[in-house]
Amino acid sequence: MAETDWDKPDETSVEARLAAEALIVDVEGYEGPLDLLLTLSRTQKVDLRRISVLQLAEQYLAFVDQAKVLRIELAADYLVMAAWLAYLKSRLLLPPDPTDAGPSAEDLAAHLAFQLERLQAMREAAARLMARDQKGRDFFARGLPEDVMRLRRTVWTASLLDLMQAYARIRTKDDFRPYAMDRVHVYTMEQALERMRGLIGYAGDWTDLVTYLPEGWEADPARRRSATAAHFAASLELAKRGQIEMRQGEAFAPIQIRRRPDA
Amino acid sequence: MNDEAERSLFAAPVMAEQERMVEAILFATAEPVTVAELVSRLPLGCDPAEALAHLRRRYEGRGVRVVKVGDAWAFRTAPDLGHLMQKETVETRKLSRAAIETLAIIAYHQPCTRAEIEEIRGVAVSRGTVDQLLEMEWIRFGRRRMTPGRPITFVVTEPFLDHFGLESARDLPGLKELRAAGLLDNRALPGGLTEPDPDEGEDVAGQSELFED
Amino acid sequence: MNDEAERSLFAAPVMAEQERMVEAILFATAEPVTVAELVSRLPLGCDPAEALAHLRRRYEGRGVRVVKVGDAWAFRTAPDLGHLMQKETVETRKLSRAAIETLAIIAYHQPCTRAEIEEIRGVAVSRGTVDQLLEMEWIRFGRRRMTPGRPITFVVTEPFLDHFGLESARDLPGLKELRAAGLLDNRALPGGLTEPDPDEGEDVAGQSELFED
Repeated sequence: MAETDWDKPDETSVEARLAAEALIVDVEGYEGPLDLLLTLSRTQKVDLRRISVLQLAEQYLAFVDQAKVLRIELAADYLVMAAWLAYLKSRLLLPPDPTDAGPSAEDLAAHLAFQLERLQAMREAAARLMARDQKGRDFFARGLPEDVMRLRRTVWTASLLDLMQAYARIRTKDDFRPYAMDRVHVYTMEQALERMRGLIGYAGDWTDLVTYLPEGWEADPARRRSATAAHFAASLELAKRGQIEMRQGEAFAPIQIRRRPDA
Repeated sequence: MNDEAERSLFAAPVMAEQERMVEAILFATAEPVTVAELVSRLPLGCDPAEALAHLRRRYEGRGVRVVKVGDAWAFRTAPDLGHLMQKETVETRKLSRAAIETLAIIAYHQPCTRAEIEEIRGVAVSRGTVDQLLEMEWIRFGRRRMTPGRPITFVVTEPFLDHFGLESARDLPGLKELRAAGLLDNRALPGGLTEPDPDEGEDVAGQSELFED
Repeated sequence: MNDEAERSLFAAPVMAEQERMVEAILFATAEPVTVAELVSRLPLGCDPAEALAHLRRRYEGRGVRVVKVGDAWAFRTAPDLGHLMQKETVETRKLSRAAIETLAIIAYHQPCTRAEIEEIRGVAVSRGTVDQLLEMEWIRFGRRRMTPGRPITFVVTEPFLDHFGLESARDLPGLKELRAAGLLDNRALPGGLTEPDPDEGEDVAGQSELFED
């Protein structure tokens, strides 16, 4: 067991100890369990296709044990891999169970070997790719490009139908009376402002806003609504200018205004 | 053989190689390169001036040339191929409503003054609109009116007829036909408006002017 | 003489002239130019593909070369002259080992999902790694896989090919050998034990898609 090895250094060669230490020290440097397994497999010094997965599983489990002894926090995926390898190891060691319908231990081992070989192949491919001549380092593009001038030309178009419709539109437009607002029953804010400006000088005390409505605008509901809105807007304007003050006791209560004492 | 190999270890590269080097440097550098700079970048003992002369000859008559820019050298497109460095994109756009209405009035009422167009459209005609139609060569100036101010008139052109597939402006459908074609409400025309028909327009003189040239 | 002048009014320019034109266009830009773009910029009736073949031969062994990048063509300096260009050398951001491996996996397995990259590397792919490669425009999103979850795939780009001097992704070093060795197969874990792989069982489709675009 790894523990024993660790406790009795005399029993292990210095070389093996150094190797083990290197692994432990580098634990953060591995990019996951597969990366670690690939590194461990190198110690077998054989073609990855002929690697002993059983031996590899033992190496990995020993590594995990050592990490535990050293209280190195191992990420969950390392432990998952350890559990899986322990399972694989037991399957590889036991005679195959004829009633087991699942994949054989040999299949699982072969797949692990494939994964390692594929990772190794991708690492080599990456290295070969990076070793290629690279633009901006080994070969270069034109340093002084002459830009293509882009000319934009607009072609205007219209169809005969457009033309005829346009003409028809012009010749018939007099048939339509443009929409105009009926202004007879509208009291504008400008009018109200003009009117209130003349009256406000007399409003030393709080006065109901409705009393400002002009004659002939109180009775008809439409006219009353328009005049009230205009006077209210005009009051706001005057209040903004600091000429009057406004108040309202509660919602829907009459609105009262008065001249500002200092205005 | 051995001699030569040995010599090349110490001597400058052969001229053909120097030429390649100058070619690559001129190509890749972001600004024109002086001979002094070439000297500093080529291996010791090179003669960039001579390499440049060779390179220059090599590119004579090619699509790009080695040209002198101040006291430096650069590759430039051959002047006769400058047109290849332009890329024209054509964008097709519909005429604005103002332009199409102005055009329609000119087509139906030609020869037609600006004042007449404005009267019919009920709004001022912007200079830009008329200029655009003139530039497109869909309208052109006609004769001046023999009225006070001698205003200039506008008429439609041959390209206009081509574009709209008309043999003459007389082929433009009249209001009756527009109505029959459903382009107009079947509503009585407001009083006073004459049924416009390019053929029987009041301006007989104008019509006769139409295809004069 | 007269005959020729007349002919040239109607026919495409002679091949030597077409070659000059392609030369000028390729020389003018730092980006690879597609044959389609050449067709659109050359006079009607030109054959840029043939002109390119002539041009490529003409520049063989010169200081600059005509190289193919995907469907496009560009002039690039000869790689053996890189040492003259220290001034032009651009310091590229050093890629992490994870980024280099991820890039290689995408290049060799494209189109390739994130899950496949993670399966091959045996670790999660960080977002930053993919983002960096996307930002460098060395990879881009490919089609979605028609598998549950419709995962997005990654493929390498033309700038990637340009950077590594590859004509196409087929020219990746060792691609044939890797494929022959079965190392590019998306082989599933027997029995589907452990390590769930959403793309499992879909490897055949994935491989057939390879290098499609």
